[in-house]
Amino acid sequence: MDFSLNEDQALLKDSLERFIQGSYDFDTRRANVASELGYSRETYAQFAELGWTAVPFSEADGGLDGGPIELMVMMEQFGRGLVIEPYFASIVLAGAALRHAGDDDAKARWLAGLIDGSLTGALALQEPQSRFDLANVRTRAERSDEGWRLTGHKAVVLNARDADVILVPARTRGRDRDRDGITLFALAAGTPGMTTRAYPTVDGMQAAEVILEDVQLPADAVLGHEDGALAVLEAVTREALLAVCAEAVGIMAVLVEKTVDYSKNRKQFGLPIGAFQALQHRMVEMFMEHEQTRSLLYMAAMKLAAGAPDVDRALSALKYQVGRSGRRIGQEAVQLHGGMGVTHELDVAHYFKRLTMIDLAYGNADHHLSRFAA
Amino acid sequence: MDFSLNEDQALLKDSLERFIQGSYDFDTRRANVASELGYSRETYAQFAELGWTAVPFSEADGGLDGGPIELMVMMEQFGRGLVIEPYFASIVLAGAALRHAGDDDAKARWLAGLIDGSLTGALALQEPQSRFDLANVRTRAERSDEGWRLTGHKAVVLNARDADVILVPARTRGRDRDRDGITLFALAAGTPGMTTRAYPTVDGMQAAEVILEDVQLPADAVLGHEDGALAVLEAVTREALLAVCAEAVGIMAVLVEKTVDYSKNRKQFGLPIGAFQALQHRMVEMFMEHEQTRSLLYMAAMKLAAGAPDVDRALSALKYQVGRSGRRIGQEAVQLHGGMGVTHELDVAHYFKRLTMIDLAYGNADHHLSRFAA
Amino acid sequence: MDLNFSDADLAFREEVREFLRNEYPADIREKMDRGIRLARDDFMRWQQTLHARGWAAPNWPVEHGGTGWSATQKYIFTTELALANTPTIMPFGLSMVGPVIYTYGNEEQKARFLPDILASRAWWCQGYSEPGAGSDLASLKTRAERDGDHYVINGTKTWTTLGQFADWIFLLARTSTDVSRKQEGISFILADMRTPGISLRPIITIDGEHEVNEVHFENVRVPVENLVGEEGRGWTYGKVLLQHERAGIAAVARSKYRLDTLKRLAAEAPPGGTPLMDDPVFRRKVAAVEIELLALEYTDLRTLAAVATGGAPGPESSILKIKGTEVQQAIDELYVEAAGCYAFAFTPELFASPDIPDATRIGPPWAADTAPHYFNGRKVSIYGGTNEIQKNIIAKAVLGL
Amino acid sequence: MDLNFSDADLAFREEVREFLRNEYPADIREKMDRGIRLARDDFMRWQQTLHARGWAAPNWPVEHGGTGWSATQKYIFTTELALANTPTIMPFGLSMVGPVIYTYGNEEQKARFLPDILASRAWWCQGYSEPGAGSDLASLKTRAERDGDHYVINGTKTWTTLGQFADWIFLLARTSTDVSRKQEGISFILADMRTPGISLRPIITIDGEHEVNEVHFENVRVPVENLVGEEGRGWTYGKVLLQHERAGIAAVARSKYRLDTLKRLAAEAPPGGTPLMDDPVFRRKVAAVEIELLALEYTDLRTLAAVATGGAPGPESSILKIKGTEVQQAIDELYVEAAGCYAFAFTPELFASPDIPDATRIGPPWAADTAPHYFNGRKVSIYGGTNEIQKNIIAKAVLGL
Repeated sequence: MDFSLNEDQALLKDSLERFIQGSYDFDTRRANVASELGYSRETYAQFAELGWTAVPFSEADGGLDGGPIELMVMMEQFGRGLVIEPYFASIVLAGAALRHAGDDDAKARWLAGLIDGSLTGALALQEPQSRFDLANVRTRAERSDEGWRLTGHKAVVLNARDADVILVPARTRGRDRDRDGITLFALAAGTPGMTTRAYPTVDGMQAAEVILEDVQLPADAVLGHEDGALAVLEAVTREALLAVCAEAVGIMAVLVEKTVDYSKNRKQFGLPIGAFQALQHRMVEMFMEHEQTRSLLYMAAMKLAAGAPDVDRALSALKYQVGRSGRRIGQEAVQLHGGMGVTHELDVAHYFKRLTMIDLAYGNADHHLSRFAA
Repeated sequence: MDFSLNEDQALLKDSLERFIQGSYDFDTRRANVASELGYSRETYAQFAELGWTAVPFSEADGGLDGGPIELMVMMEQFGRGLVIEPYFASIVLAGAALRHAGDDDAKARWLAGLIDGSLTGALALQEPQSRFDLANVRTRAERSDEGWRLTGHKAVVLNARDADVILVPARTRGRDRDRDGITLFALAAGTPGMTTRAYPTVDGMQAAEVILEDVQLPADAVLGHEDGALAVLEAVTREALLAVCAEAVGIMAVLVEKTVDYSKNRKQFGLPIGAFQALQHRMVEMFMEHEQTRSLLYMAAMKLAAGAPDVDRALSALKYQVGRSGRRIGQEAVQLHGGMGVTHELDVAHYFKRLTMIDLAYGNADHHLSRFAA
Repeated sequence: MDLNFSDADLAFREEVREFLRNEYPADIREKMDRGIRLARDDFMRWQQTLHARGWAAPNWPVEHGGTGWSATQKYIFTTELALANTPTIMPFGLSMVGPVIYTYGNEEQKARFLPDILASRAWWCQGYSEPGAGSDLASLKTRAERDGDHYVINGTKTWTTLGQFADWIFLLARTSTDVSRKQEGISFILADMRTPGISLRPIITIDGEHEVNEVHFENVRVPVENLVGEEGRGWTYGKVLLQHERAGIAAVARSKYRLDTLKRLAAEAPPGGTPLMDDPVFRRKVAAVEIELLALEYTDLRTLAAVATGGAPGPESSILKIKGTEVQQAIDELYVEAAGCYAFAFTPELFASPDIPDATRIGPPWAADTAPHYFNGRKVSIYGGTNEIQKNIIAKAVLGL
Repeated sequence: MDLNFSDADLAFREEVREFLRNEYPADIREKMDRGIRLARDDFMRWQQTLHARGWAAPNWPVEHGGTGWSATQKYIFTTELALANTPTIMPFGLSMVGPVIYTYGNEEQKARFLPDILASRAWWCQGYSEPGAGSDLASLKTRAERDGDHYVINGTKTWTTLGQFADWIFLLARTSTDVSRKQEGISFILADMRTPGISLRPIITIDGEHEVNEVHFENVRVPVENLVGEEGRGWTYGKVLLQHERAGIAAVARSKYRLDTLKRLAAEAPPGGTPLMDDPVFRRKVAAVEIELLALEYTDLRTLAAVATGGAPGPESSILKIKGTEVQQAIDELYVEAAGCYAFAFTPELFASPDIPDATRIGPPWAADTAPHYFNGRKVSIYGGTNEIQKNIIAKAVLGL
C-alpha cells in the first residue's frame, strides 16, 4: 500500500507544475481562450516538446509508456491551470482510441503526429440522443462499392473543428442500442460529406456538431475490429473518466485554496470573513469534500493501473463523488466570493464552470451512482 | 385564502393547549409511559370528558362533526405534549375505519364507547411483509358454516393489547397484492384464536403482533362492503397521514424552541453556544424546515377538508417533507444539546425518537416522494 | 382555514388573464418564450402597456398612481404575470426610487420624477454597492461635497444592473464624515446619467453577458435640489427601499412556470432517445424541488395572509429570500442536467435576436441558455443581502440569538 | 502508487485470520452475531484471549508488552478484528490510562498498574467530563486537596462509560486554583473504585440502556502515590490520552462489516414481501453510503501511509472523526429503514441473553435493535470532541483561519 509517486512520476509532476505556475497564468489562459483558434498552438507545441503528449503511448509506438498514474498526475495539473489546449481530446480520447483499437495501419498513419503535436485528433463519443449510453449509436455505416458510406450526427465533439483526424463510431450491424455492431472509423479532416458546426463550450473549450452525409470511406478506414468497437470505447471512457476526475480534483484544490485565501483577506463589518464561524465550517466541508474525492481518485487510478476486476465500480464511485463534491465546492467557492464570484473577471468563476461541466461528462453523478448500485 | 382558525377551532386549540401545558408535563408523561398499562386511563378519560374523542364523528353518530382542520389542531398539540394515550389508535385509526366503512350495526356496537372513552379500538393496517402497501394483505378470511374463518399475522398493531375491538382487514378474494378482495372484520377482544404478543414501542407507545389462528367469526363481523375495504383503508390512511404529520409539526416546533432556548443558556468557552454563528445558522435551518413543513401541513389539511382531487399528492408532499425535515430537526436538536441530548432523562431525546419514527409510519419520505413523482 | 379565493378575487384574476391574453405584445411574448434576449425597448414597452391599463405600480399609493389593490390582488397580479412569462418589471424606478421619492421627496421632486417613473419614460439604475463593500453596504466611500448649489460627487458604484440603459441613477453618498456611526452622514441623491463626469465600465458576468456595471463619478456636479429628504438621512431611506425590494422575493410563480416548462421539455427526446422525465431518478429530483416550491408557495401565502389581515411581514420574510433563491438555483441545475451534452454549447449569438431561426441552434433550442443561466443564477443567493446575511437576520430578529 | 500489501503483510494478515478462526471464543462470537448484549466477563475474556497471544496492546512500546508492529500491521490487525465482528476493545485501560502511565508514571506505578491493564485483569473507567462542562473540558471543578499523604477528592464526573464494571478510575482534578489559565493546576490521579466516598449514579441513555454514569466523589481519600507525573500537569497528560483515543477513529472496517451485513439482511424478505435491496431507491442510498465509506477508507489509508513513511497524523485526522461518525450514523439510519415497521418494537429483554431463542423476537431477529442503536449512535458525533469542535480544529490548524 503506497500512495507515493515514483521518481519518474514525480519528475513529470514537477515539470507540469513548473509550467502551469510559470507559463500558464490566468491572463495567458484568458488570451488563449479569446484567440481565433480558442487555444494556443504554441502552448500545445510546448506540451509536445516537454514530452507530455507522448506519455500514454507505448515505447513501441514512440511513447513513454505512461499509465493511469501518469495520466492522473498530468490531468490534475491541467485542472489547476484550467488548461484548454486539446490535450484531452487529442491524446486522452483520440490517442487512447488508437491505442486500444490496436490497429497498426492507423497507428502508423496518425500516432507520430499526435505524439509530436503536429496533428490533433478528436473522438466522437456522443450523439444527440445517446446521453450516457456509449452503445446508443444511430450513425450508420453501410458497405458501398468503395468501402463504407456513413450517415449520422455526432454531438458536442471536442476539438472537432481543428482535428486532423476524427474517430467516429458508427453502427455497422444491429439496432440503435445493441452492444454489438459498432465499428470505429477514422475520418481525416476535409473528408467530403463531413461538415462541422463549431462553437466554444461554456467551460472555455472548442467543440462541434459533426454531420455526416453520405460520407464515402475506403475499406481501410475501419479502426480495429469491425462490429467490435464498443470495448474500445469503454476502455477509452475508463481513461477519460479518470482524466476528467483528476482534472476536477485539481480544480477543487485550487477552489479550496482560493476561497480560504480570499476569506482571510476580504473584510466585512471590520473582520475578515474567514473569522465568521459559519463560513469557517463551510470551508472545512469544502476541504473535506476535496480530500475525500482525492482519496477515491487515488484508489481508482491504482485500480485502473492494476487492471483490477472492480475498476468500473471504482470509477463510478469516483465520478459520483466528483459530481457531488464538485457541485458543493464550486457553489460554495462562488458564494463565499460574493458578487466577484459571478464575474467573468475572476478566475474562480471559470474554475466553477469547468468543475460544473465535468459532472455532465461521461455520466453524471446520478448515472454513476446507479451504475455503482447495480 | 384564509389560514386562520374559526371560533370553534380556536376554542378547541385552547382547550388542548391548556391541558398539555397544565396537566401533561414531561414527568407526568414519563410516569404514564412507565406504568403497567403504558399510558394513563384517567388521562384518556379526561380526553373524552373534554370532548376530544368525539371531535371527528358526525353529530348523527354522537360526535362533534370535526374535520381535517380539527384533527390537525388536536394532533399538533398531542405532538407538543408527546401524548401516548391511545387517541390516535382508537379515534384516528379505528374510529375513522368505522366512520368510513359506514356500517350502522358496527357503529351502533362500538362508536358510543369509543366516543365516551369507555372503549378503545385498534386497526391492524400492516403485516410483516406489507411494508407501505395497504393492498398487500395475506391474512385470509374464508367462508365457514358459522360465517368466516380468519388466519394470518398482523404486525405492529398500535393499542392491540388493550383494545376492546380490533379491526382486521383480511383477504376474501384474489391474490396477495390485489386491490380488490380485501374485507374488514371487527374482532372483539378475547375472540378465541386471536392472540396478541404485546410490547412497547421505541417511541413510548404500545403495540402488538396480532396472530389469528382459525378465528371463527359470525357473518355480521364484516364491516362495510365485502371485498371493498381498500377504499376504507385508504380514506383512513389519509387522515392518519395528516394526523401524524400534524403531530410531527408540533414536535418540530418544540424541538426548535427548546434548542434555541438551550443555546441561549448553555455556556461553553465563556459564551452561550447560541452566540456561535455556525450554530446560529444551523438553528435558522431548523426554523426554516419547521416553517416549510407547517406550510405544507396547512395546505394538506385544507385540501383534505375541501375534498380536493389532488389530496393524495398534497399528503405525499407533506409526508415527504415531514420525513426529511423531521430527520434534520431531530438530529440537529440532539447534536446541539450535546451529551444531554442522548439521555433518557432529557425530553428532547423522546421528541427526537417519536419524530424519527413518524417517518416510518404510513410510508417514509422515499415512498412518498416516489408517489408524488409518479 | 380555506384554500379558495373569494369570488371577487377570482373575477379579478380573470380580468388580469384577459388583459394578458389581449395586451401582452406578441413580439415580446415570442422573445420570452423562445429565450431571446430582450432589448431596452422591450422592457419599456411592456411596462408602458401595464401603465396604459393603470397597473404599472400596484404598490404605490393611489394618489401617486397606485392601484389600491388588496394584498391578495397584488399576489394574484404578480402570479398571473409570472405564469404568462412576461418580462421582469425593472425594479429600479417603480419599486426602489419611486417609493423613496413619494415618501421622502418634496413636492417638486414628486411632480418632476414620479410621472416618468410611473409611465416608464425614464429608466433608472441604482448606485448602492461599492467595490469591496459587499454585504457591508454602510461602509460606502463615495463622497458628495457641497459646493454652492451643487454637490460634487466622487467615487465608484458597482453592480449597477443595466446601467447602460439608464437615464437616471439614485445613489447613496457620504455628505459628512464627522459622524459617530458609519450609517450616519449618508445622503440620497438623484443624478442624470448624462451629467459630465459619470462613466460606465461594463462588468462582464460569468455567463458572458453585460448585465452589470461599475459607475464612476469624477467631480460630478449635481444640483442640490436632487437631494431627497434631509441631508445625512439617506441610510434610513435606503433601508426602506431595500424592504420594497423584498416584495415578491420568493418568486414562487416564476419558479412554477420554469419548473412546469422544464417538465414539458424533459418529456421530449430526440429520435432514438429516452425522455429524461421517464428516468425515475430524475423524476424524483424534480419532485423534490416541486415539493420545496409548494412549501414555499404556502409559506408565501401565509405571509400574505398575515399582511392581508393587518399584520406586517416581519423578518420571517428572510425565509422567502433564502428558500426562494434555493429553489430557483435548484431549478437552474435541473435545466442543465436536462440539456445534457448540449449544456456545453456556448452560443449566445444564437439567442440574441428573434430573426435567428431556432433551427440554427445547437441541440434543443432551449438547451444553450441552461448553463449560462445556472452560472449567472448563483448571484441570486448573493445579491439583495446574501443568504448568510438573511440567516443572521433570522437568528437575531426571529430566534433572538 | 500501489494498492497491494507486501508479502510479509499478507502473511501477517493470514496469521491474524488464523488466530481469529481458532481463538475467538465461540460463545462470544455467537452473542456478537446475534446482537446479544455482552457481559463484563465477555469483554474481559476476549481481551485476555488477545493478551494470551501477546496482542493486547499493539500501540504500547515493546518493553511494556507492545507488539512492535508497523503501522500497516496495526491497520491490518484492527481491520481483521472488525471484519470478524469481535467485541470492541475497551479503550480505558489499554488505550487511555496505560499510555499515560508508561509515559508519565514512575517505576512503581508502571510495575503496579501496567501488568493488570495489559492482561485485562483490571477494568478501568475515565473521569474526565463533568456535568455542564461539555466540550469545554478544562472548565472542570472537581478538587483534590492535599491532606498529609492523601488527596481528598470532591466533585462529580460524568459520561463515565461502563463505570459500573470498573475496578479503577483515572481522573483529572484541580489541585490548585491559583492559576492564570484554567488548563493549569489540574492533576492526573488514579483511584480504586472501592475507595469510600465514590458512588455511581446510572445515566440511562436514549436507548434505555445503562451505559454511562455519573461518578460522585465525596471526601474520597486517595494516597498521593496515585498521582501520575507532576502535580498540576494533568491537562498535558490528558491531551496525550485524547490523541490515543483518536486512533482507529474512522472505524472503517467496522462500518464495512455493518454495511455488508445490512446488504445481506435487506436482500431477504418475509413470505409475500419484496426484498428492500430490490428497491432501486434504497439500493442507491446504500451505494451512496458505501462510496462515502470507500472514500473514507482511502483517506484513512493515506493517513496510515503518511505515518508509515514517518509522518505524523496531523489535525487532518479530524476529518476521520467527522466522516467516520457521519458514515456510522448513515448506516444506522439504513438499518432502521430496513427494519421497517419492526423498528418500532422496543424489546431489549429479548436480546439480553443468548438463552432466549431468536424465534421469540418480534419481526426479523436483527430488527429490534436498529432504532435503539440509531438513537444511541447519535452520540458518536458528540463524544470524543464534538464534530463542531473537530471542524474548529481543521479551520484553525489546517486552513489557518
